[in-house]
Amino acid sequence: MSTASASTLPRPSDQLAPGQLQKMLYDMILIRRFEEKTMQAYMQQKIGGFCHIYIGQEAVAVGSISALDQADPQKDPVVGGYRDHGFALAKGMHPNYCMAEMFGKVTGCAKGKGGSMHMFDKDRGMYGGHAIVGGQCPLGAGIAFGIQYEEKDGVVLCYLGDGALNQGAFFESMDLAAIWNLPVIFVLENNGWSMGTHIARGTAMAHDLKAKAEAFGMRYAECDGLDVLATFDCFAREVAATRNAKNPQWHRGDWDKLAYHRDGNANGPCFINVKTVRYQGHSMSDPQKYRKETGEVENAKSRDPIQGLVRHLIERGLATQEDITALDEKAKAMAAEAVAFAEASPDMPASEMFTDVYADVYGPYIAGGLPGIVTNKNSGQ
Amino acid sequence: MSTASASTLPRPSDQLAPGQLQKMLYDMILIRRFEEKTMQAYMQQKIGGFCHIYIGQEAVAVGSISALDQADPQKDPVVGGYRDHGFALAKGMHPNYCMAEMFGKVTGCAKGKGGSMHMFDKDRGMYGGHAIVGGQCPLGAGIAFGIQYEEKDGVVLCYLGDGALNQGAFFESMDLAAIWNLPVIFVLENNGWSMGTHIARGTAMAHDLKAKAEAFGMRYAECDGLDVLATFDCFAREVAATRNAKNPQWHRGDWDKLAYHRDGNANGPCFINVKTVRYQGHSMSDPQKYRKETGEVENAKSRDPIQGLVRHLIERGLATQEDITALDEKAKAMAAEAVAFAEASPDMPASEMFTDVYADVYGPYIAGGLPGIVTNKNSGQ
Amino acid sequence: MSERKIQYREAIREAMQEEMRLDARIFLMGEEVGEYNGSYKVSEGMLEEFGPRRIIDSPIAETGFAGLGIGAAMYGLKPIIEFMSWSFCLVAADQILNNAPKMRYMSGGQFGCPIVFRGNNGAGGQLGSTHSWSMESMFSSVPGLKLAVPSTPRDAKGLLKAGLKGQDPFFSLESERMLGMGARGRKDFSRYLHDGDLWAPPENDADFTIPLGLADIKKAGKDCTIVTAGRPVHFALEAAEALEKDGIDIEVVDVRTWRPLDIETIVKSVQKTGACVVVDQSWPFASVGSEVVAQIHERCFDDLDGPVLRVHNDDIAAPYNRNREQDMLPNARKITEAVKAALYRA
Amino acid sequence: MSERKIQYREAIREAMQEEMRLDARIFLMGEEVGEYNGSYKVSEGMLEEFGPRRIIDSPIAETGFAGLGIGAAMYGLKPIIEFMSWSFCLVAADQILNNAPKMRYMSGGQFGCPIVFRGNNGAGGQLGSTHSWSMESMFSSVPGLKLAVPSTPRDAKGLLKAGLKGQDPFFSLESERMLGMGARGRKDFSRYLHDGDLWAPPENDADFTIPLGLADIKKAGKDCTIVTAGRPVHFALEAAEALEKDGIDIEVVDVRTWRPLDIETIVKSVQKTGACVVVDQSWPFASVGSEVVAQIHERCFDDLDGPVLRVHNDDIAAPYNRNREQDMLPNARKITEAVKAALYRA
Ligand SMILES: Cc1ncc(C[n+]2csc(CCOP(=O)(O)OP(=O)(O)O)c2C)c(N)n1
Ligand SMILES: Cc1ncc(C[n+]2csc(CCOP(=O)(O)OP(=O)(O)O)c2C)c(N)n1
Ligand SMILES: [Mg+2]
Ligand SMILES: [Mg+2]
Repeated sequence: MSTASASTLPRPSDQLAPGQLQKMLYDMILIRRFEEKTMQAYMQQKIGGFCHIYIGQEAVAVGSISALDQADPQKDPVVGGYRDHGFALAKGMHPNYCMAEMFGKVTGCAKGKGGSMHMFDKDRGMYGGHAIVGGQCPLGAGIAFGIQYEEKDGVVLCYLGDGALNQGAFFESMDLAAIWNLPVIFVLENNGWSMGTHIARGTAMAHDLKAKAEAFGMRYAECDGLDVLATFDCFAREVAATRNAKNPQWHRGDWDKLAYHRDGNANGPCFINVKTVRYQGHSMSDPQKYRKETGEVENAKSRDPIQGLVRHLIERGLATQEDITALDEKAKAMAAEAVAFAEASPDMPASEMFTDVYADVYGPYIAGGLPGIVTNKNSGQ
Repeated sequence: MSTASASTLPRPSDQLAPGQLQKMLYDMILIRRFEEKTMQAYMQQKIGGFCHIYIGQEAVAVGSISALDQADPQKDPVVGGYRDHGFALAKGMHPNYCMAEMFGKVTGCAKGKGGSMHMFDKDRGMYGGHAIVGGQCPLGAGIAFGIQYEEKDGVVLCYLGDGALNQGAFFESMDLAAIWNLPVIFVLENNGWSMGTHIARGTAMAHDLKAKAEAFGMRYAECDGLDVLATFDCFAREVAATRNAKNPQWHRGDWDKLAYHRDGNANGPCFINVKTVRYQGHSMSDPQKYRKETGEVENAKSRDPIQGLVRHLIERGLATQEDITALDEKAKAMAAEAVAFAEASPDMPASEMFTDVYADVYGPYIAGGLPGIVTNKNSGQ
Repeated sequence: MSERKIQYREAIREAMQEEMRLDARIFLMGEEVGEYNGSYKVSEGMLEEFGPRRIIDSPIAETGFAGLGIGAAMYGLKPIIEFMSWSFCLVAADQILNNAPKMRYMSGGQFGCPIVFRGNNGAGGQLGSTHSWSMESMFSSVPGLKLAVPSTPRDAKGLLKAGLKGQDPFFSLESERMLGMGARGRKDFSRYLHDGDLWAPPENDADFTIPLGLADIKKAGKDCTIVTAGRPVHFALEAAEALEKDGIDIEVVDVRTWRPLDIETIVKSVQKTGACVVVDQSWPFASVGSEVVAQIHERCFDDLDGPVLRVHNDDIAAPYNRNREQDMLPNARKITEAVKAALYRA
Repeated sequence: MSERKIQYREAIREAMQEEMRLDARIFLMGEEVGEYNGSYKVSEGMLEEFGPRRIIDSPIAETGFAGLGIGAAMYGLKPIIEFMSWSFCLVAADQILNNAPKMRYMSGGQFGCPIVFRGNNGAGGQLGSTHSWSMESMFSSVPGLKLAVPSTPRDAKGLLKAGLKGQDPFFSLESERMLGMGARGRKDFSRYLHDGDLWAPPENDADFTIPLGLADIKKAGKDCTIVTAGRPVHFALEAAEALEKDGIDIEVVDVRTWRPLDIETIVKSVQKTGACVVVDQSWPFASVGSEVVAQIHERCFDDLDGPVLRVHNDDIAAPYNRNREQDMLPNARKITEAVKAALYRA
């Protein structure tokens, strides 16, 4: 069931036009430049809370999301954890809304209510960054359930970190996706660390994660997450093999023969192990003492995903150095503009504190208080 | 790592003396006769709540527990789910305490506070029946953790039903047992049904559960749970291979090489799939419409675990028909005596309501109330 | 008006069926809801009517399927997630408390979470401590959700239909002990509910709903207010009969939803009677009962002749023993005593 | 008396170290507690001292390792289970609420559950709605557990040591916002705590504990009682300074443990002052705050000149925005207003 023999197949990325490849490069550079600005703003205390930087993992978000339907961003939704700037931007969220959110501004994607870990963009099919480790997995299965229920042909990408591999929520979601054959891909952003814990200390079978998929009879694939084209190739194939997954239990019948007697070629969910490296610490406050000696970041930088695609484009004459400089300038400008936009935007106002709690008008809470309880004088106006 | 080639090895059960075999037969008959009385008492409304009958699965409890240390019942603890009369009795709990508990009597193992689903016997190493599906799995890992921490050589049997296979708690416990190499055996009492749901409908890879163990690099074994000697053989081997499991993380070092570089022959945890059949409904109130046509119970009865061992003993001249009748009479008498004891015992008294909430004396709760709250006049005296 | 015979379980079923016929986005998911026809027969016949796409048997994976429901609700469906018992929802606590009620706020209003969680709540069936939770106190403390504890077939139906038509996460805490109530018609109810059979939902009125946040006076009276919800409503009505004999006329306010709480109706009643007892089937500490006392204390400070008293579950894990479990629960005897104490007639 | 400089985090660490030296059955387990030296440096150096057998880094599997701790406690060990934040414990809710506090009762007293769960509690770090839980209201409603919310290094140490010496499940709700408090000695505390440096645990006294269930008067006063615990104690002391200027002398009662609650001390204080404000960092509805009001209402019905008022977190999910998050929290300004309102001086 795996794609071990993938290297012998034609590569979907060979079909990409130069413009498409340059778009992928731009998307990666944009994330990098955006994150550089994020770090700066965090140091200046313009951003607060927990803030997890995506640098190093750009090829994961861009390689995978480039394999989704490009015409209709709502068709193939994504959802993930708290390290979410990367896939939010790759999915098409405007950098301004992303940065403004981190600045706590009302112009942010969640009006300043969510922050760095909670990027949402409904129009773009971005179902949020979610901050409880593993908590997004059932959501990913549920969005896929919705697609299947309505007999649409979308595919959901559900991102998770290697730390989430040990959460009950992950396993339960794998089981539900498998028994109902939901159109979801669980995308493991395997950077080898959950905070300071090496994957081998927390995850049994860390050296052979295929076993986690096989436990549910689910398709497994893996790819080099520092290589955006390899990542794209892997996702292009697996997305196609996930679309239109049909629920075997919609037909009542011989339960004994269920699921595992499914046609081996039928489309269904998948677990993809994308091997990547985070260049930065876990979050902005992590001194990273634990990996001083591993040298993994230095190794990875010598195979930097952005540099890799630049080389590919130049070597094959698909872009000139000038093209690339122009893309970088544009990305830098977008990132700078995002900061300027965020700076200039108004703070989340007190009047927003009590909105979005309920859809329907709701008793005393709208007015901001219960009897006998002193609340902020400004609220609820 | 599996025991697929087990059939070529010498059978541990060949070493059992006639007296030991007769003891196993007696233990199974006792469970059967006890459960018959349980059903009767439930119909007479002397037992209330949820009540899950063990008939059909006797060989699982007896075959597995016979493979534990027989000299010191506290050395090898057991813990499990709510279908717990079987392994409580097999572990040596006196039938009187078990029946009295179900009658809600103060002479019951938990003074009438626990009921059918919560059989506890500390002296016998019986760590309880637990009524939340899967909730016992972390407890099993924790008891094993305790044994390892104190560098004792006990082994824990943690029983679970096939319905628990899909609970996050099960998976998380498997992971912890694997990474810390805990001396625990997860005993799947696989009767193929969780209430009215066939295992193939809820559990991906139901046809090949080895994959669930392999997902954690854990040893896997399976056996015929209608055959008490086959079950004993399987557990005798696996218990031995679980004893003295050592924690690889007690030595700080090269995390990259952890766990999966463990000596393949080292002792460690195990997952055992015991295939069995429950003759009765899920609980006393289950009309079992869902398996009218499967014929599985009739099939199983033709291979009844008790009849099977009787035949074995008679054929080999290890017991006479008179011996067996005597054992059955004794079991019947014990079961009848348990009912008589339970009947004659006093109800859980009101004075017990507010005890066992805390170990230490604890404010107003001992006296049974908060100010302004009217509680039962009898309580707390 | 002809007498209707409708069980509490049938009322819940009718609510689901009617709304499912109207709205193709609604589905029902839970353990044994389909092939088994519901472990308590609430969903009996629904698989037959709606098929396996909309009536979905789930494995025992509450975190998985509760969270799946939340994802589906974000996508635009309207899930009904059944917990066989609310006691089993603790394994899914993160999904139902962290994700469902906060999704709208956290996404700045982009994603709502129109989902219904429902199931049996409360002790009384000798199920022991882990199976006897009353969740109203813990859960109604969480902003972003709405929570109902219906006491009659009428309320069960009307509130559930309102929840299904709404856009917010709705928690319906039903009662296993009451599922069969109504089978014998008005015989199953206190005589205070006989007139007009107001315990039964109207027949042939698919539009019938009960707004969330509206308390209901199950019995009017002038001497003492009892504030309660769910199964204890019937204990309160039972107490009312006994107290009537002593010449005490109590008013029973059934709040129906703890969140939102209709404090206005409570306050009006207390201002009228000048005395109050709160009856709540959850543990006393930091409970819906304490909340009602605290709010009355503030709003009716000068109206009360004495303190509001409370009747709760005793502050212990539920014992299995039948008699002791009954002792632990709120019951008519305790309520009667409390009312007398509140009126200084003890 | 020489001034001690000891941080809240160091006080917690000292408690664990001292007890671990005394009792070989105690171990510490949690995410990043070992190699990383604690994500908030609470357990810094403990792996070095006690080794990997007793200081155990766990994967992100809270149900697994919290439940493992409970099994180990049944076996006879004394686990300290650290939640990096209490906000992450909801995925383990079934283990910590269904298993730990009920084991003794359910087994008829055979198996106790001497376990400590501890970690950061409360909002204030701009972490957004899922990471900002204050668990005291939900959890202290559950019988069988004990729950502390320490406000000073002294209390943090003394309460944790008492919890570790006890036989019952003990929940210690610490505060990430306070971990560094005490680094600068008494400068970090209100001047009301300067005399005798009673915010610091005694030096060289390994036997020092603070009994669970004993409230502490952090500041004596005569005009109005403030009942609170944890971080809001400092907001209350801040308010006291402001109010002093207006000639209002408040008494700050730090309950220290919500379960058991020392209602006697509260009642005595309210009887003395005749006015009361409750300050609680959790949501208002069905909260520890409502409980205190309800109990005072009953016990001090004739002692009060006006209703007890409450200051809570606002009834919303925590917003990320820095200013709005501050608005949401209880703070000195709100407390000042509430006291004035309670004294009819608003
Ligand atoms: C249930 C839960 N437990 C703990 C945390 C705290 N926490 C946040 S991120 C993290 C590490 C996760 O690592 P990984 O999944 O590998 O993702 P990465 O940071 O590498 O992207 C931890 C422990 C949490 N958010 N949720
Ligand atoms: C978390 C949880 N969800 C649901 C239930 C209700 N329930 C009790 S037993 C059961 C079926 C379990 O089947 P299985 O694990 O196969 O055990 P068996 O009854 O076959 O022994 C269910 C759904 C529960 N007790 N706990
Ligand atoms: Mg990682
Ligand atoms: Mg089963």
